[in-house]
Amino acid sequence: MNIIPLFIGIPLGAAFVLVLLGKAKEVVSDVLINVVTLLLAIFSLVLIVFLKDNGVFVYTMGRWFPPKGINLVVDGLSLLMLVVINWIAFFVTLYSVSYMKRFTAKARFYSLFCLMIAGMNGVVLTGDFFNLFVFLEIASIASYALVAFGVEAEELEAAFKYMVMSSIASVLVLFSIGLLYGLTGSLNMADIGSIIQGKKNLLLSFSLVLFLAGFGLKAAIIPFHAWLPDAHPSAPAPISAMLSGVLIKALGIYTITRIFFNVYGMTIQLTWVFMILGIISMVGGGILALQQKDFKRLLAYSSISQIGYIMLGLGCGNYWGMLGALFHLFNHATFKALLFLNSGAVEYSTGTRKLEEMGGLSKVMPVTGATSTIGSLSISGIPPFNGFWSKLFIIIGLVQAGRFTLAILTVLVSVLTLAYYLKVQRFAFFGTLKKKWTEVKEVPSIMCVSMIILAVICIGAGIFFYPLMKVILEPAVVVLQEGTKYSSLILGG
Amino acid sequence: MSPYRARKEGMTNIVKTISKFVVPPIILFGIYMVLHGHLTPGGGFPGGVIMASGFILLILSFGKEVTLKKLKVSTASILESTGALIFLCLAILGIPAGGWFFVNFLSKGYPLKIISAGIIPLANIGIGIKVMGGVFAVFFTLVVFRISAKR
Amino acid sequence: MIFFLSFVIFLIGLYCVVIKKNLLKIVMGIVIMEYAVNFFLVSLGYRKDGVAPIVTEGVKEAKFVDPLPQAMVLTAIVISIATLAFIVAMCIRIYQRYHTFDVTEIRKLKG
Amino acid sequence: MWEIYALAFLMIAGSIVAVHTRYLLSAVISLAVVGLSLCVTFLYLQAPDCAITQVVVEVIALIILIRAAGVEKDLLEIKGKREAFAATATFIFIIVFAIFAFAALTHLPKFGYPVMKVSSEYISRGLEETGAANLVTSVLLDYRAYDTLGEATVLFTAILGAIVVLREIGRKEK
Repeated sequence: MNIIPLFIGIPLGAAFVLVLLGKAKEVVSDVLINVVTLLLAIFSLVLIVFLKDNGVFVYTMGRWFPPKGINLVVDGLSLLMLVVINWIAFFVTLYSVSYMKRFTAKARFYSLFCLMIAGMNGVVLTGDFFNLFVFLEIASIASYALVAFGVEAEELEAAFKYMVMSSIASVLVLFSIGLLYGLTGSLNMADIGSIIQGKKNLLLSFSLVLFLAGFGLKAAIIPFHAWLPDAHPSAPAPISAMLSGVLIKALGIYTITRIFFNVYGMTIQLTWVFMILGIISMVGGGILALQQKDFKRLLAYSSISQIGYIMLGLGCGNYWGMLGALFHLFNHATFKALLFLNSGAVEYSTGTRKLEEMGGLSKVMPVTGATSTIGSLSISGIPPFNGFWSKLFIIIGLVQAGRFTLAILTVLVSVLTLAYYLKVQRFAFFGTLKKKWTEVKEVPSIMCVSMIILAVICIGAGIFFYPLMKVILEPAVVVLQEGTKYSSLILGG
Repeated sequence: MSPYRARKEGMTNIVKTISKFVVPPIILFGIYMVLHGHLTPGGGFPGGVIMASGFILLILSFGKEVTLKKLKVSTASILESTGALIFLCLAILGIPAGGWFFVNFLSKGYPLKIISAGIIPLANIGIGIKVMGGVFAVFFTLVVFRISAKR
Repeated sequence: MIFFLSFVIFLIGLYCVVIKKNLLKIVMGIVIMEYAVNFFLVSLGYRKDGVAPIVTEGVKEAKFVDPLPQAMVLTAIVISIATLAFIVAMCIRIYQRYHTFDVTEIRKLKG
Repeated sequence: MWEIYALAFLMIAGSIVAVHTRYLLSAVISLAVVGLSLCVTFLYLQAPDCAITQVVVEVIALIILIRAAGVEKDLLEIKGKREAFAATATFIFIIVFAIFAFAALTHLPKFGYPVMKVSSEYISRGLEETGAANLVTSVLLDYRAYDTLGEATVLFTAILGAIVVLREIGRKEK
């Protein structure tokens, strides 16, 4: 399976080459980056076909078998993340061909973007703790630089806040890895999993707390969320889409899931922790989002709320809950990326992000208006869009686990979500067109194309949710259900 | 008087004279450290930083104009990318040569000699070039920015 | 005991990051935390009466200390200097925009 | 052995000074004291590679930090309003955290007797398998070379990021 290391090799190579191309014409770097992301996206689909028969692939780096060397693991969960990361990245690069014309140093932007993709792919693929840390840092540092890309005062401030929080998170994670190494003498996830299986001492719970704090900071679960509402709106729109849609899931949710389910093994107490964090994020994010007047800030708070849904679903611990959580992860990546791209399109044409200043924009910007309506409806869980099914699955999971109050709360938060997205629609796209916006034009067609494709995915995933579920979601759920059998699977095969 | 020393930019004559003698050995020591990374403590990263710190000493003592004649920032930036590409190519060459990413595909040679350990010295050279270029470029950018911010 | 001492340094760094109001002090807090972690990792690999893990002509069967944490620390040091360079670049840029290092005055964002 | 303890206490003292001193430049210099004592500690812990890297990095970091501190004309620290409540809360949180941590850290193997599950293989077979006499290099560039690729990329990313952040104009004029 020699295509697995290419998920890291290609974007890294492209990043190094793009810096060399800094002086060349813009078209060259535009074409190069789109080819690279398209290639990665196609590779991720190829992997689905290969993985269908095998279940799990292990790739050892440099022929040193674990625990001696580093291994890359592709199983259902990694594959789901790979598909999400690389496809969203492709749409975002397509969009930024036009959008980033407003900024200087486009080639360097693409280079940083490639590094971020490489970092996320590395995090998702690796089977080794220290390697996880290294790629975590690549993705994080690239994202700090991308948040500050416009170098205006607010962007720098937001990026600094993000950077300080995230650096603390990285140090906590490294400390925890050190603790595990001291205890077991190994760095491989599967190996550590087999050593600590069944053991219980204070040291392990301490390292667990450090991991939860560290990755929780990266995922912006509510007690650790302070950086997100500043950082995500300040970034250029394609980056906001990438950060909110993919990065917090690849660095936060995926790592938490992998470590808690597959290395430590879930216990009753841990499911409670997941649920409590999930509820706080879900309700808190929703309430805070309702008060926002800035389009992108509202979307950022809504991301916190939706991350809460995912955590809650994972905390159910049964088939439907986990399926709903993973499906919601997929869906949130598509519609949140779509909505951020919409907000970017509005900003591109009108130059404002304040909801009160907009109005009636769907008359002059029909594509943006229509796609944002689709995005809003699907994030609030209206059938037949995809958000409905994932929320339904989470609610079924909660009911099966016997938590009726939580199920009702979830429905209520869903109504809340609908409320604040209706607010967006009413203020920005419907209503009377203000005089100063009559001259506004629709954004360039290449930006429209990527928004339209994302909107089509939102509808398509809603209608054809069953084949989607069978092909890429069920293998991922199986990985979670296997739990700590992970280590014997990896070390044995 | 040499033309470099006559300039007003930079520090005093004492510093300039001493750094004129010290900079070449520093860079040479950096190269030594890169090449002997697989035998003695050290390696690509510290060696590269030492080489870069030779140039940083030039910036601090002679000012930026003189240093730019020795090493341009664009050259440093190209060096950085090239070094990184060398390392990545060594990694990818492992696939055709040995079947896996990052296989040490060259012969191991006699231990404890300078030409031994397969791709490790080559990788060290790549890292050394990369780190030198990178550290120099970032330091230069920081210095130049500070001056223009005062304006 | 050594582990406790390294953890104390870690906590001092954490305190500095959380309490201090100066951008550069926050940066220094992060640097102190990274020092503490590096110290902790290397001390994890120390063996009593061990020697550095370098094979020379004379000693081939010596009692070497653990090389893996040292390799980890080398990587971690490089990452910390990289982060430091970037973070200082941000600080200088913020200073240029706001003309202060005071966190309480750098408040253009609401909420 | 006692040297390591002495250096550890020196590092604690240095970091407390760095946190509490009013002058930014003295804070930077005390930070350098911490870093250089860490370097000497690495030597006592039989880690010459780390010591070399630490010392070169420390010098560069010192120069960079002094540059940053030199931007401000008067190097005094800004005296923010004392938020007594926040300080107390943080302090209590840190103490609770510390007690928990100290209880947890006793479960680690004793200092000087590591587990060395994987490393014993590196030590016994490293020279013949990789050909590098320096075992740290053999781990760094052969057994775990992929990490080093990541490390080089982190450096590349940070430098690129610094150059991007420091460019003069971010947005083109409309």
